[in-house]
Amino acid sequence: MTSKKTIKSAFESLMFVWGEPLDVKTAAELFNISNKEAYDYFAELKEEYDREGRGIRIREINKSFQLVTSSENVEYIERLCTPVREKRLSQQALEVLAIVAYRQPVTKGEIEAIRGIRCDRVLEGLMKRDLVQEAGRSSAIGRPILYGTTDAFLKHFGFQNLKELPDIEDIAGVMNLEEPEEGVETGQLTIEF
Amino acid sequence: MTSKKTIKSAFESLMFVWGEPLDVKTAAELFNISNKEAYDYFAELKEEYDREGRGIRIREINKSFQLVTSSENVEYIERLCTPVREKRLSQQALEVLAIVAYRQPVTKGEIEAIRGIRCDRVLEGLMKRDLVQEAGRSSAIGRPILYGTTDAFLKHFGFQNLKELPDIEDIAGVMNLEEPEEGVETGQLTIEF
Amino acid sequence: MSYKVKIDLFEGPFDLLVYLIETSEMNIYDIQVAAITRQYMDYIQEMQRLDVEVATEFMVLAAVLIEIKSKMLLPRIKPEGVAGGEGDPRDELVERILEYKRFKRAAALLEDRQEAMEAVLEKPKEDLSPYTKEPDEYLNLDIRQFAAAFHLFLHKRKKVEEIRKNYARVERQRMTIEDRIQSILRLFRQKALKKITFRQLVEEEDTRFNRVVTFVSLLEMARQRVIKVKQQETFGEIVIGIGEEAGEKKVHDQ
Repeated sequence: MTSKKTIKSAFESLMFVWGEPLDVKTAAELFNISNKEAYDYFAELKEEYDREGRGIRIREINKSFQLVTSSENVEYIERLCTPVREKRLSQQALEVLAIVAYRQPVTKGEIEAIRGIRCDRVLEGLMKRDLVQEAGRSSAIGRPILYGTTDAFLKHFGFQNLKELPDIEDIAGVMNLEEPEEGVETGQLTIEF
Repeated sequence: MTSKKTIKSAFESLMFVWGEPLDVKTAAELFNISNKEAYDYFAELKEEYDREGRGIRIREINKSFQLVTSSENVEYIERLCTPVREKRLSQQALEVLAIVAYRQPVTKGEIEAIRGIRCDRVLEGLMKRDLVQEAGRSSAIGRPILYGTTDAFLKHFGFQNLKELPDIEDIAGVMNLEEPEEGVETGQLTIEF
Repeated sequence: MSYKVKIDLFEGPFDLLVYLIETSEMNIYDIQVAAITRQYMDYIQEMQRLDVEVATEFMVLAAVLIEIKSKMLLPRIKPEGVAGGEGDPRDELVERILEYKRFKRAAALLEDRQEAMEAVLEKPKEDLSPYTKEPDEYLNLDIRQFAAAFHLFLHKRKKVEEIRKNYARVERQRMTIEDRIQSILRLFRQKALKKITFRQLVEEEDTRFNRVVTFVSLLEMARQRVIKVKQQETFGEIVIGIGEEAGEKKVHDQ
């Protein structure tokens, strides 16, 4: 027989790793207790979290329980997620921009195939910033839109034309970059093949 | 001026959404409080969670704090689901990592002298897993690269900081050996084979 | 041999040496060099006999052991007036073994910690997008960042090229039988052809996939009597002519 304290502690751990609402019935089965008992433990926990004014709360959704943040703290979370300081173009955006610059004209499908990750929003953002523009249609089936860089892009880097882009093979030398280690995650970059 | 209770509650919310270790400095900036103050709040929270035997705990990794499950509940979690875990390190990786951890900053040559065998590939693997990083250059001839451990190393092994590394200098005791007669220095060795 | 152990059990020459010393229960401060050297050499020979590649590092330590063994045979000379003299030829070896064992022990400690930490689980980051108020992204990129981003991508350039190739192929392969039927009909109409040979049609296509599509399309067209197919002799030229039903088949002009 597992003690109430142990079960309640376990429920916290379970909700934490589960993420999604955790079904009371599932939880009850794990400990071989009745649904009623399991429900009561969850409800007690929820009540404790509320009473103590914790930053993490428990939400009940149709006989399931889930850990969520306290709604009072939304403002702080927003502050954390949106730094006031100037935010730089994300690594993701940089990478898509680089692919467009060197591969242009290029379809979205090709960019996505190269990066293994969808890029609709990133591409949209780059177009909004006038760094990337549509550059006709591919003759491939479906005639997908081709993308290329803009004059603003050239101007930003002080290039006269695209031929001035650093040579692909030379880029490491020119920029004096260290060879990146495979698999190392640099910030938000996720190149997956 | 935000109250202590509010800030602590906010810290819980922030750690929850962030998932990864949350830097004390970042948290302090959000509330315009000193790093020391922020650190103390995190430490208090951590202590509370431990004292109450919660299913969620707070762990410290080099002035960052992160929510994790209580290790006691792993059995229950595994009844619910199979958590995704990092791959364990091989014996040789552990040996090289141990030398880096205790001798840092250390050159590859020094590691190889201790183990009597090359370690390029092992070291590369450890860097890929972000457990070891470059830590400058030695002033010795050829200015070889120095290596040190990362925060991910601390996290992987559950250390708050490097000071928590267990003592290995009293190895003689560990190995049930007689302490050698005086005059034998076990510290610095420079024997070339 | 009394110790048939696999080579890959040992991380290096010191690992092997420590194993041998420990299994023969020798005092580390009084290593019987002759005995241990013999065991070490036996072991290496056994590995070689089994065709296991022996790293040169193992041979280096073998040489060191042999050297110490030979020094042990010489009487130790303590020049008068010089305190201590040359010392025990085994000293350096003992030091190195102790040093190695120290880290072997540290590795074991880390291994235990690693296992213990598997009981501690993190949660993934929440989806932060609801909290990100219109990301105030402002363009502040410099050429280094830009190049770095591209460099990462280049790092896997070969793979990228492969993907690109595959990707292009996938696109081209999307030619369907419907499409091909239309294009064949168009060919007849536009050039006001009466006949065309199978070879001519197929030669237009550059991939095997498209040739197969062409062939299947022709079969389908023949079945629908849109075309007539004639072959004068076995393996001879297949001649395709327009069939009775061709007029009813709608031909879309692009």
